[in-house]
Amino acid sequence: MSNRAGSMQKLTYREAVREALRDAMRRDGRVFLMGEDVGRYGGCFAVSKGLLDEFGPERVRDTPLSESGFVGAGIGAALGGMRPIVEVMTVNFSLLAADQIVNNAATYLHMSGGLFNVPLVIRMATGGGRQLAAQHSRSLEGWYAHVPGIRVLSPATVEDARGMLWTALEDPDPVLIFENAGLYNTEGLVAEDAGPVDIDFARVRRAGRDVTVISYSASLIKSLEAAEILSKEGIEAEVIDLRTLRPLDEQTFLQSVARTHRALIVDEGWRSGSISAEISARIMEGAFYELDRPVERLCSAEVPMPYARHLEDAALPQVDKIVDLVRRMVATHG
Amino acid sequence: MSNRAGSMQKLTYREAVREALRDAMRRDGRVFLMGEDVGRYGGCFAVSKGLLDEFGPERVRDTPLSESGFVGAGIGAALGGMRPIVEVMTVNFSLLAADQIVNNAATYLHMSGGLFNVPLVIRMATGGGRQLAAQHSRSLEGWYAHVPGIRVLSPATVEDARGMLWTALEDPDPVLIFENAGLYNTEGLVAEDAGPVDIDFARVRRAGRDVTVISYSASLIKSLEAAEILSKEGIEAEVIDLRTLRPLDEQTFLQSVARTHRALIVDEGWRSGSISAEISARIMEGAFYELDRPVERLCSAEVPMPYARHLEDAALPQVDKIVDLVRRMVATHG
Amino acid sequence: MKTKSRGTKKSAALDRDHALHLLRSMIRIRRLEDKCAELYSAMKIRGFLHLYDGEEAVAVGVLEALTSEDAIVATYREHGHALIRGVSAGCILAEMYGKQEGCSRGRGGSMHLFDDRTRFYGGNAIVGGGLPIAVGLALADRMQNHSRVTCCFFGDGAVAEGEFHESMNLASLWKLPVLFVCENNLYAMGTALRYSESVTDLTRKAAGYDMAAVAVDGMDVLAVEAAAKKAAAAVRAGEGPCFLECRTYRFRAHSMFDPELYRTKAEVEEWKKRCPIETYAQKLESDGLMTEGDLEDMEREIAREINEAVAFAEACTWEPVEDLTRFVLSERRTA
Amino acid sequence: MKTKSRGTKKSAALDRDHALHLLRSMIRIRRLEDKCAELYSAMKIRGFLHLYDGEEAVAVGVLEALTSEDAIVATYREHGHALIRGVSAGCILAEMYGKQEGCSRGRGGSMHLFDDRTRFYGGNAIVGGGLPIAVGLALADRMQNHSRVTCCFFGDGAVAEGEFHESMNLASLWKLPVLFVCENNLYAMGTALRYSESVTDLTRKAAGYDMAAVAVDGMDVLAVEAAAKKAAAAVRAGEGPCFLECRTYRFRAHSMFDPELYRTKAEVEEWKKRCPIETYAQKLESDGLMTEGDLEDMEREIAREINEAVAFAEACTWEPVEDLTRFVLSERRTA
Ligand SMILES: Cc1ncc(C[n+]2csc(CCOP(=O)(O)OP(=O)(O)O)c2C)c(N)n1
Ligand SMILES: Cc1ncc(C[n+]2csc(CCOP(=O)(O)OP(=O)(O)O)c2C)c(N)n1
Ligand SMILES: [Mg+2]
Ligand SMILES: [Mg+2]
Repeated sequence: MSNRAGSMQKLTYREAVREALRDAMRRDGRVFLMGEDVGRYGGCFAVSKGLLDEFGPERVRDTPLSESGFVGAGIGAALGGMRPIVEVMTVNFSLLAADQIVNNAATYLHMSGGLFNVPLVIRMATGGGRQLAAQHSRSLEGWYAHVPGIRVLSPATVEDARGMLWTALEDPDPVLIFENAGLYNTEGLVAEDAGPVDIDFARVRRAGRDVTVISYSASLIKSLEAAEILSKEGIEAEVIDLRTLRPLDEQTFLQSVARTHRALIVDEGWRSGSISAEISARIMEGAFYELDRPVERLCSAEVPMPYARHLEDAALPQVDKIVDLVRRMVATHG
Repeated sequence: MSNRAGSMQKLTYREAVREALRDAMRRDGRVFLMGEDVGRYGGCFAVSKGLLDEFGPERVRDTPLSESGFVGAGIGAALGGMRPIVEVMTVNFSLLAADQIVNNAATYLHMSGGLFNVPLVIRMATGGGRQLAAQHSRSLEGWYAHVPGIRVLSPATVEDARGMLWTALEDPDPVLIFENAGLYNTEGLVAEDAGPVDIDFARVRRAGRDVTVISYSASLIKSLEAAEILSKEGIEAEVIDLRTLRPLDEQTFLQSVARTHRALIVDEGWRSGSISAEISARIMEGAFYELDRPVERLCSAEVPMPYARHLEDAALPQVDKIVDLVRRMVATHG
Repeated sequence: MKTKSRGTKKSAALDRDHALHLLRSMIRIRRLEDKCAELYSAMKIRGFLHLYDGEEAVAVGVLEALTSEDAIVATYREHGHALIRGVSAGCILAEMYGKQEGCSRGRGGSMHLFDDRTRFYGGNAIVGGGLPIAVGLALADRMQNHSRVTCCFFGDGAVAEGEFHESMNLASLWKLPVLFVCENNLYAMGTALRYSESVTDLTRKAAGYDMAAVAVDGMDVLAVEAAAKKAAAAVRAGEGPCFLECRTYRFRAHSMFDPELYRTKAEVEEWKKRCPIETYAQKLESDGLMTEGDLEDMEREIAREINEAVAFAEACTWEPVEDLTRFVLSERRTA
Repeated sequence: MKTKSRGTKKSAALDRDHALHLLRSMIRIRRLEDKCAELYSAMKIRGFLHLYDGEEAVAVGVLEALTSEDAIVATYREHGHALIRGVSAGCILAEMYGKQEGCSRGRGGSMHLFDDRTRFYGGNAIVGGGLPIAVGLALADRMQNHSRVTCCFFGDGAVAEGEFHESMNLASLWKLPVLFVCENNLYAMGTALRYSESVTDLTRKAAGYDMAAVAVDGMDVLAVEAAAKKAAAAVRAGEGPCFLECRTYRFRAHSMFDPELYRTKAEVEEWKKRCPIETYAQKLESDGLMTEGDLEDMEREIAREINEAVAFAEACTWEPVEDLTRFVLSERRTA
């Protein structure tokens, strides 16, 4: 774990990921980054800018547009002794590699009865809110979290953006890291000598007694903002950052619900069959008798994302909607 | 709707699908079937056996192994005025076509602001239980049900296997039909002149007062078996067949839960983030105050499916597990 | 839109008309997109914006080879294709504004222009994603005995995708009327062709599918037009699909976010000397087919068109938020 | 497993040894699979079972070209490859029984044989799914300066998949040490090659990737061995990947469920005349390298091996049901 005594630096989420990548490649000769435009272009979100100069084209490897091919090659390279980090530009294009992720990466260990593990990290950008329309605005991290055999991480904070990659690279199994593109410019303080962070536990990002708001990634930031507003009205929301969507740490949110007796899940994924449904079901199963009222969900509208700003805003969870919903939840009593 | 006065015939689920295909192609010159081995081989599950002789290779079209290519071609053919039925052998291989299904079929209407609809039907076999191991035993229909812009059907009965295709072909939007391979040999009575069936509503397959068992596809058959056993013990389970997984008809199960006050969901999908989670969440949201005790779920174990029979049996929902769980649910009281 | 008979008449007057028509088409695209860039800076247009500067001869030349019955499948770099196909500049701009009078009701934006009247099937933002759809449109035509062509545009980057391979094979295997038009601008975002393809002569790819293939100078509108007409005629005649590679270059960045680290200014300047508009305008002048006054008239007329389009887009309205969930599924349930 | 030096010695004694070794290998596969078919009927083996009858010369010939350091990626029709690579018949059968002493602990079954000791990476049941993995294994070797070869087997049906295209391009672009071995048995389930490929000479596909390619008679083990050795040597020498097409035929149905409606008995009989085992045995006899007695000894020895394997599989144990969720993720958390 990182030495918290060291001095702190301010980084953007983007810089944190870049530092994590640089650090990993310096630390371990087996680590390399591979994906579309990670090298000469500098990364489609400028995340890997500068890394080609430092590590050269073998280790910062531009690929052709062949999502299935290079994700599969990542699996093979991991089997062959390397520690590949495969970047799929965005989760939308990962659908072209879904076969490799679900049919191969997630099954190799099990099908081989434990003989072959796949120490592969796949990073992808996710999320909507930038007016990129239906084919470029999906939040499918919850969807991938349905699949046994992989870990699914979703860093919301700069600290996690910095530390999760390290932990993921130490893991013997495939890890998917979803970076919400809307977070790349957010800033945070991180230790100069930041190390790995745990990827097993959710975290209470804000303590509160009246309601538990469970969220992750960009929606976590909105939830924290909403909590500040609610606090001024005397409503104290406990805000939980799931961090890891698979395997899910249910203890953290179940314990919180046992204290607050109310829960709201905020999720940028579409509602039906989302990770929000799973959390609601887990609360049903693990804290039913603690509930003062039904668990609520605030998710994206069930539409392929529209381009127009006002429609996209309406489709996504927003701070004001969280505030309204919590107000109503606290006002009514079961 | 079909004329129920006509005489009935006994059909297997396989024959019902075949009759539905034959019927559709006779009825409408725009309908054709396309997929791997649908023609000369007779269909990998012998579903389309004989159709090549009747309709010729243009309308019963064998494709190369190119899931993305021929599913996309189905979208194009639908846009171009045809009524294609694309068969993807099994849902496992549909991951290679996930991009076309999710990024194109599901978005065309919306992205084009209503200009272009895609009247495409995609059929796939789904399910485990035949010792086919991790890459051939998935139940991903609930996963696809996460995606707005498509309909997801899951016929459990021979009647639905016969009728849903007709309704799906009349629908202007993409419809995915999941046929559980374990059901192909089941038998049932269907009207000789069977017509379309509704695809909007779930159905109570067995009435009961003590607990609502919500299921679909192969798990429905197991649930009905369990209900018979329980009935001998004086426990009357109401068994609901979801039939359509997207859009979900929640009224039928919410009304049932309002009567029985207990609910169990039986689902062959992996538990986390499955359709079972969505149903639990909907009951939380729509019938919380009706519940005597928490909703339970019986799903597949969260493992890539093992080959060995005893392990696979242990991984899947089974009649005895349903019986046990319902017994416990009825014994304890909230 | 052009009628089929036009190309067969050979009088000098018509030749001049046609010559100027090609120039006008290219300039219309350029000016519309100059305006788009400006409106992007003014934050009237948002999201991704991919401009076609330098590549205009491709869309203009190829579309000359199509009839109004033919179908088109394009990419996210498709403003020019939509415009020349007959979608008004106003509807295109309104779309990028996100207004409901936009050609896709404001739901698609720059990357997803659609038009049913002209069989313009988008506007696809998944690289390679349009190719199988083009195959299917052609299959539908074949099965319905229409003698129509489906023309599919895609970039050099798409050639590496599995969907390219599957689509080329299907189209050739089934002898479908698809005209595959590869807009080879030498880069896929920042990845030069030599870093993405083991064989950079893309016409050699077609041999693996037994498909006719031809490469043409994509900076020369007349050459593109001639090659496309020949290819489309063969496709229409039932000779099977054809692969047309147009060798071109994009003068601007990939999108509005691209710092262009991957190529030199000198390289861009070198290519700009081959600007399809300038070189062609010079040729027309030196061939005596056009005067300086003609060009000025043309620019004035186009400026008016664009200004009117902006005014139209500005005046258009926002779709009510209540309609958010429309067009997820169709409103009528029968196909 | 063979050692690298073997091939270089040329004495007559060794030639005979090697000649008989090839025959023995092919017969071992055949007899093992005859037994599998029998056990399938006896319901000892379940699920899908894809047999390799008629294709034995391919696995045997190609594997002669590999060293124990090389890696192998195969398909669901891989019993022969596993056996010749060095997985014991007992462990293979135990796997198909679903026993925990099986090479994949009974979790994979017939389609998913694995062996870490011999770098046998499966056993992949998604057509085409193994190709990108082979590319990655080769990339890892390249990056770690191992001069090893990754050999990837796949069928003619896989050639139509997008993953074939992407993998061929990546391997050639990056000059990776992959030996692509296409087992062209003319059918993908019931779909004859002419219905799935616009170009049925599959070596022509390789040209589109600038990859060396050669076709060989897959019914002739010596021809396969020679071609594979040449190809593997070039790959090992750093000349980039190579595509080896082995033209063969499967004598049995695709799987145990296939009624074989798509081909005639006469066609199968015609091919059976070219049985790689019988023709080669005859050749050895007429060349005086083998007597009838040799063959009988060999068959007896193999029968014993198979019988012992069955006894082993029968005696193996079931994994406790409590272990169901093991091997979903690794037990140790550090890679
Ligand atoms: C499947 C997929 N992968 C990645 C992207 C991101 N992306 C958008 S455009 C582009 C480059 C495409 O290059 P090319 O096909 O040559 O077309 P051009 O932009 O040069 O016209 C990339 C990588 C995408 N849209 N789709
Ligand atoms: C992606 C995918 N699609 C379909 C299948 C079903 N399937 C299994 S084997 C097979 C035929 C493959 O033919 P080929 O590649 O020639 O290999 P062969 O069986 O002849 O050895 C098919 C279609 C599959 N396993 N994977
Ligand atoms: Mg390009
Ligand atoms: Mg084959």
